[in-house]
Amino acid sequence: MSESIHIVVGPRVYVAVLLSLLGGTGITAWTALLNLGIWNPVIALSIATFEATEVVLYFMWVKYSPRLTWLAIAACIFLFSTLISLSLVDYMGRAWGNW
Amino acid sequence: MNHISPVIGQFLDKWMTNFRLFPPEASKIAPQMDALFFFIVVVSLFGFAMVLVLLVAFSILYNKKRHPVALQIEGSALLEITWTLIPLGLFLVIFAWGAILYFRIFTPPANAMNIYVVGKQWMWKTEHPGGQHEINALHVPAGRAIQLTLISQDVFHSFSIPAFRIKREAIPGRYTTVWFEATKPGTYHLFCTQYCGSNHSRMSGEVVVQTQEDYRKWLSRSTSGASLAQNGERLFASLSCNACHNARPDARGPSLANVYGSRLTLSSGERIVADDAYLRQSILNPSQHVTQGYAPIMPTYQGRIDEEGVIALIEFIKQLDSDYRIQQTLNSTDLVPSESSQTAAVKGREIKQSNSRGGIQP
Amino acid sequence: MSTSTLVPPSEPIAPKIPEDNYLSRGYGLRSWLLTRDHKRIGILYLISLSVFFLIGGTLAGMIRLELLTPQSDLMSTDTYNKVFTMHGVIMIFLFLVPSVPATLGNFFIPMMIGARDLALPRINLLSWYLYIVGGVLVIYTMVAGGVDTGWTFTTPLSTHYVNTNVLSTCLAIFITGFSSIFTGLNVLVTVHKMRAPGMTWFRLPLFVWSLYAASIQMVLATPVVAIAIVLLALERTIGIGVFDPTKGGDPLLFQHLFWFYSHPAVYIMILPGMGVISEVISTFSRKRVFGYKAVAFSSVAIAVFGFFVWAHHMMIMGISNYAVLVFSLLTMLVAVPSAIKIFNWTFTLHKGAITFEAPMLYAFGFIGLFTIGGMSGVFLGSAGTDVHLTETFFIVAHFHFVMVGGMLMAFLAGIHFWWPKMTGRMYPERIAQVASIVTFIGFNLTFFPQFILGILGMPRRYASYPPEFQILNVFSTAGATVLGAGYLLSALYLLWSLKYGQVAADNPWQATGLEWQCQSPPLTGNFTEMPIMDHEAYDYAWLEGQNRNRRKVGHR
Amino acid sequence: MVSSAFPSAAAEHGEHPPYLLHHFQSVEQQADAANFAMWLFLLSEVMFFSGLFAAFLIYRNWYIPAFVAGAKQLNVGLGALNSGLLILSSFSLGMGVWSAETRRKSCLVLCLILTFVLGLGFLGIKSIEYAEKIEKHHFPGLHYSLSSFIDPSSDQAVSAAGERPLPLDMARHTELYFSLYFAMTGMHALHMIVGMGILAYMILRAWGGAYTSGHVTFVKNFALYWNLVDIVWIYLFALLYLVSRH
Repeated sequence: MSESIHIVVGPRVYVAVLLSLLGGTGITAWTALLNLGIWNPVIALSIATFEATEVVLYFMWVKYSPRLTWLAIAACIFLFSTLISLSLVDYMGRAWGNW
Repeated sequence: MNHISPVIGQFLDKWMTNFRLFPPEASKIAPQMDALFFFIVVVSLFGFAMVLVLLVAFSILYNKKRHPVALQIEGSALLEITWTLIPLGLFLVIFAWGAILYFRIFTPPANAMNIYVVGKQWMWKTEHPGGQHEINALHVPAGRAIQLTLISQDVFHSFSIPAFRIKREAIPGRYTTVWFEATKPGTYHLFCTQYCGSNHSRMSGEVVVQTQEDYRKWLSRSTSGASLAQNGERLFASLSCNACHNARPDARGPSLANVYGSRLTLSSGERIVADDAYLRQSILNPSQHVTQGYAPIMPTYQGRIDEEGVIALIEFIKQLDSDYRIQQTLNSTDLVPSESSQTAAVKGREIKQSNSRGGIQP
Repeated sequence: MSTSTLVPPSEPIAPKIPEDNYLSRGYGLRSWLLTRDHKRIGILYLISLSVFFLIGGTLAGMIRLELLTPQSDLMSTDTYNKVFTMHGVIMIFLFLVPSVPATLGNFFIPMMIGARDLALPRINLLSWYLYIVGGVLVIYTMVAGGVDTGWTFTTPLSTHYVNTNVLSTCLAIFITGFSSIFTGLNVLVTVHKMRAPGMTWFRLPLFVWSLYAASIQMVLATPVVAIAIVLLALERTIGIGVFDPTKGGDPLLFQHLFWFYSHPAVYIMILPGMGVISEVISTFSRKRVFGYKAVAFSSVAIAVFGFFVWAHHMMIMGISNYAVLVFSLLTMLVAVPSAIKIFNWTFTLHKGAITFEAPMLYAFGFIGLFTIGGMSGVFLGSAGTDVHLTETFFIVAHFHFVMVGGMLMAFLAGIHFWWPKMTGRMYPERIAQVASIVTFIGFNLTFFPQFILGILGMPRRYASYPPEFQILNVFSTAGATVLGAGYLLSALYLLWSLKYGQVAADNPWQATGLEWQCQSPPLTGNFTEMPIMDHEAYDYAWLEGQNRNRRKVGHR
Repeated sequence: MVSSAFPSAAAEHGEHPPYLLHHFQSVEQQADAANFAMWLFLLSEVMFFSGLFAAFLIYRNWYIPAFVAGAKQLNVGLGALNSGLLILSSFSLGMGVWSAETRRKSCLVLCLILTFVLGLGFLGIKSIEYAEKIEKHHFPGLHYSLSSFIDPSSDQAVSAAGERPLPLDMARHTELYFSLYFAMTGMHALHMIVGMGILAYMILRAWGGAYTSGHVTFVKNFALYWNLVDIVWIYLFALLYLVSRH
């Protein structure tokens, strides 16, 4: 079913990911101190997402995992966005009109 | 259960006199609601009858005694598509019809008469514009659109009049509205349908629909002396609202004359219609609702006035078409906006949080 | 379209129960409480569920008795509120959610897919213990004075306005939630990783499909109610304000989070029941399920769409009207897969060879009542009629038609259907048929009047009501006694059959599932040899060949 | 029905590894099942946190000034340091998994201890942050104090930055920010503490050589859990500390 999961990830990959994660943390903390208006949240969340993706792919070995793991993660992300977006249908809708 | 035998007598008596299967239709929306209701009933009965007939027919025809050997049938794509699409189509029709009806129930006509409803554990308090208060009762004229503006002082309640086919939750912290036009004079049930604690089942009353003339008589009989707007005016003065909202050249707050229903631009740049909800919010959470050109110096009145007070203020602001009377009040009570009256207002405020000093300095 | 003929063989009835089975491996309490055998855990669940069903049912009886008269005379309004709250909490969190998945699912999923156990036996046992801890907490709550928020825990009522045992109830629900997550997780892993060779996805029995779909919801929706309940508890103890309108919080947010679980929860409850019905209908019409793939995919579709419709519980609660539109539309979509299932079951009967044993009668009851229950859901999903019907007895009737008329009928169908496999003994057929008919009549008498009450506008959760509603309430209470008698009858003869029932054959119904290829009651490891699946599900021709071989070899 | 003997049952006393449970047919199947089960559990954890994220999103957009004022009470430096610690601990745990897979026992123990220490460091810094908030009465509830927000002169950190006071009604909503702050970081810290407990148990087992004989499932599954906690923190750091500073 999935022999690939038993691949051993070596130290080189871990070190590379570690460095990029630490770098990302530094950058995101630094940009937060600048006033970039609407871009502050955008940058912070993009970097967070980038870092999270790296952790998932390498530290959690999803890159080397079977399709089933990808599918499960996709289902979860989908459901997470469903919870957020369908709640926002209500919250944003309330602001629109005065019914 | 201390009266077993009277129960049966009572029961038979009620069977003969009181039994009904459908509630009275007493509002303009009721027949429309019932039309959709019976449409769904027909659709359901049709679907149910089909399943039932098939079940019975198959049970008889393919009973093992009669039909001992089963024929292995895999399925039929055509049939699957049929019974996916036909129910889907019917459901979509029901959805669209229901949505139209829903918007009708919750979109009041412009000329509707507004009655406020305050829910609290465990009673309904209705307030007519003329200042008439009722507890667990509501008198309305037939043939006139009535808008209810509901709010709750504590938990969720729900204002339900089955004969009118309307229902709306009264929720804490926000106005909700619903409207109806009663058609038949009579007395109807009023229920709280959202579970609200111990005496939930006692939070019911009656709605009395009267002819226009009887309603006028009732109004004059039950007047409390001051209309809602007059109460609001009194409150407006006693809370020193007129210290800022007085339309003088040096006023620190915007003039409130004719503000109701107008389009305002807020300091955040947002454009908004000044409706009940907006007025309520700007009394309780003013800093988020500051009109453009003014500083966010208004103190919050959260915890200082109850919902009925807010309603009275809103009703007053609604009817305010000039600042003349406000300025009159100012002169007569000598409440000239000065530093002293300002600090007095600050001192008088009860704020639970410590160190609130300076909170309203410009 | 493949057709074939099938002569059901008359298998000789085994003279006595095989010596070595899962029940005979160890008799002490220890051998049960520390067991990792999925079958024993299933039985543990069955026993504990029955206890809670009895408690919940007694509470339901008290509700019905109170509603016999318009005044609140049997008990005070406070007591009544506590009674219906406890009835809801027990029935939903301790009975309906774990009912089929944790008993029949636990017992039969490994056997159906040809595995020796669930993938995570220890987690399985843990989930039972969590369930018991939750149950004990609920009982503690009752003893300590009950809770009167309603099972929906509407804020701010539950956070600031009642002073009953909200916290212990919250903790109980939190813990049983984890029990349910672990059960679901176990099913998902087992179905994915433990299938026997040749057991492809489209050879799985439909029971497995529906449990798989329900498990997706268990795993992904339950944590949301867990966090909602944690926030509720924090709000109540510390006053953090997230649901408190006076602090700027939104009480509706709690309901969003709560219904995000509690709507899928009704599918968690009903989907496994649908799975049981698929098995039963196929077996007793000796015919493969009509449109296997349609039924399988409709389970998954219900699971997926079930996540998108939660706010239809809040249509008049002040959510935005646009949201009402969206959720009403999505609700209509979720109704379609249920309709597909009903039609497919009906057409399974077409050209079958039908007999009417008790499980089949329950299944017929299910189809009828679930159709009514489902259609009454359309009244509520349609935004316009929802305004009039919501929060009345119409809701009560709708929910009970789906849950009691649907789910409980399916549960009883499943219990009867698999009783010979689980215990090795047959239940008495004739009296079981009578019980199923009594239950059906009692059910309709109880809950159909409640539809009319709802249309008339009688609000739910009322201890006292206007006298004109009394007649229908009397009917309803009368029906409840009949319904209770039906359940009691079933319980009695099932218990009786444990000792005196006729010894069951391995495959008394001539059903096709792999579980029927095991002995009754099964061995601890289910199979002596690893089964290799070489035929479709519900392949009666294969079964016939199997029987012919057995007779030839003189196997057993 | 075709059937064949169970490999594990047939090899009852044969050469199959001792950690293979009886109901699995192969070590791969067992490892796969454990891995998938862990993933499902993690996904349910994600949904657990999603409720908090939804609440944060909604209130942050309702009460931006309050959330800005609240966020300014947090120390980005400490937050970034904590992020760094957690990332390092994830890394050292990854190295631990690698050493378990390549059967280096002392290296594994070292990595696990390092992970534990880094986790401890994270919790230490977190508790310093908590202590500061509690001292200022920024813990929500009865004793919550608005003084930092309506009277900047009472709070050196705020007055030094030259902040203007918030109007009272908006200042009251800062309590929501801190409620969510404590709820989210508290839930996260709780997960950390549970993780540290398991980690301590693992260190003892690893010392005995339990994970360096080929059966690394437990270490890998724990690493998955720990990394999820890491990811949650990455988002918490962004949302609580960074997005509303201006």
